[in-house]
Amino acid sequence: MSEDNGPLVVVDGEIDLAVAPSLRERLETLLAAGHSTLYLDLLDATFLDSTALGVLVTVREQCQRAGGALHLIVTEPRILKVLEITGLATAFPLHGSRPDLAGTDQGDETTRHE
Amino acid sequence: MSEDNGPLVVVDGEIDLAVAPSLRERLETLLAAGHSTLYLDLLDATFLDSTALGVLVTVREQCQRAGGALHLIVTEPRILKVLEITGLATAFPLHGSRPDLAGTDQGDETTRHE
Amino acid sequence: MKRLDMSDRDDRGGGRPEVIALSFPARADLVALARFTAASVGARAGFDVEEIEDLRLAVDELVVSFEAVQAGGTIHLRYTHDAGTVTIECTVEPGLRSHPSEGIAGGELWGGDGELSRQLLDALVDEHGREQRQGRPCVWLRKHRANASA
Amino acid sequence: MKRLDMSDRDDRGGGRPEVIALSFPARADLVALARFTAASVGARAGFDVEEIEDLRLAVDELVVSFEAVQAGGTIHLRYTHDAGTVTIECTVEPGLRSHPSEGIAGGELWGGDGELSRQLLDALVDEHGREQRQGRPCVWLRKHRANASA
Ligand SMILES: Nc1ncnc2c1ncn2[C@@H]1O[C@H](COP(=O)(O)OP(=O)(O)O)[C@@H](O)[C@H]1O
Ligand SMILES: Nc1ncnc2c1ncn2[C@@H]1O[C@H](COP(=O)(O)OP(=O)(O)O)[C@@H](O)[C@H]1O
Repeated sequence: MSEDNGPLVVVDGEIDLAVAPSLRERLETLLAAGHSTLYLDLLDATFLDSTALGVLVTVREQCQRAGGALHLIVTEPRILKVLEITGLATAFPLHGSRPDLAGTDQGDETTRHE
Repeated sequence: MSEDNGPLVVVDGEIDLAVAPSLRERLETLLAAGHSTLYLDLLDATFLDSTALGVLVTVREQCQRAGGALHLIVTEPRILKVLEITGLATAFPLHGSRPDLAGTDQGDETTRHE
Repeated sequence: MKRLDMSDRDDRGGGRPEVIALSFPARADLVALARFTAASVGARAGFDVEEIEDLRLAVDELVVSFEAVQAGGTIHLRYTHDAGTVTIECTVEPGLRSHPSEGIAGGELWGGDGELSRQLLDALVDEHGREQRQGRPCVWLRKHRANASA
Repeated sequence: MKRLDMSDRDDRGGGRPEVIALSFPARADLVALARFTAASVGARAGFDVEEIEDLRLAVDELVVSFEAVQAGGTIHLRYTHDAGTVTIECTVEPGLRSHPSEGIAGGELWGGDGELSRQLLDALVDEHGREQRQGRPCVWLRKHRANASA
């Protein structure tokens, strides 16, 4: 499997303590299925706290150990601010828009988290 | 002045105790300026409580005493429900969309309440 | 108008009722806190969207029923839910009326709205009432989920 | 880490500080209440939109800092604002852990987030700390409006 392609997970709204566990579960399910590179679409996320950030850091390490990466798609200034404050803005590959879905297996795996 | 035409007032969001006084002031300023018929656009209002309803009832009486009417432009089911519960759904001329602004003085008076 | 029966509250459904308490100065722009909290409690109690909207309006009506008298005071709200039933009690602690124009009171504006408020509460909740609680006025409501197990 | 100085609170600016109090069971889906209330208090204190967002995130960090230990307990928040300064104190009343899986705690999920939380609080507020208050842990923060008069 190419290291640049991987399934896309979409989350929206406020990513906090109530949502972080299911986000983690969702991402780890994809890791367990053999994916080492994951794309997380935060374009419609409005809030992200340290518990959500903790999930991203943990999953990022798992992706890297498997030879892949956790990509974040994010434009919301509040979320970018959280990444910058914690020194994590350079720890993830960041994208300003969704990658082209053609030619990857993202179409099947795309699921809305709500 | 025609009884069917009149200035349009637009309110949005939650019309509650915090907003009702300024709504009343706004409507009564137009009455004091000689208008007897007023249009209130509630299309972007999401909530209306008894304090706001009290304003509508009071202003409606003033309009009627001056020979005019208070028209409500409303489609939000929650606001229609409040009007129905209180028996006021038939007390106001109700409209599902804004009246045609051409040929009235509404253009000038239209002001967004926020 | 019924009296609030506290006796059967704690063991209905055999669970622990969840209690959320909120106090705030009686100011118009803080009433939204009461509504937001009602929505959260309604969601926890399994209310559907329409029932949550009913509860948001109903608690607003509880709080504004105190407006004229209690500017400068503190509003205390206690939200309980258990087995699909939400109970909300609202009491007021009188304060010094140092800034009457800033409080929840709107003077003559609010005269005569009690009847509208009562009609709304009658329609939106299953029970509501007003009573004295330790010398202070208390208004309360109770609403059951349509598909409540109790 | 500084200690919370209560002494100068009540007379700063010569006004009456406004106090808002909120208590809720330590459950993940109720943390939004703490954020909404922070936004209301920030608005009352004259914070701008960015400052309000900072405050919302900061109070979230206060509350989640109690997660692992206190599932089944009750979170108590006290919001005060006076002359453009907001103070938020968060204490926890331990509860019987009858439903550990339902509480705010997420077990090992949350391990190691304390450092992220501390970095965020350092950046978002002017002062924050953790201390014992009548035998219970208390975390607090204080944030001034950029154009505060105090
Ligand atoms: N936005 C969301 N998307 C997906 N799952 C969610 C979301 N919010 C909550 N959940 C899941 O719903 C379940 C219950 O959430 P929780 O906040 O713990 O409520 P409770 O305390 O009532 O159990 C949890 O397993 C959580 O992962
Ligand atoms: N949405 C709104 N649109 C216009 N005016 C508003 C709105 N909300 C509040 N106001 C006005 O702002 C003023 C202050 O509101 P209020 O809720 O009484 O706050 P405070 O208690 O701080 O004075 C009031 O005169 C009110 O009419």
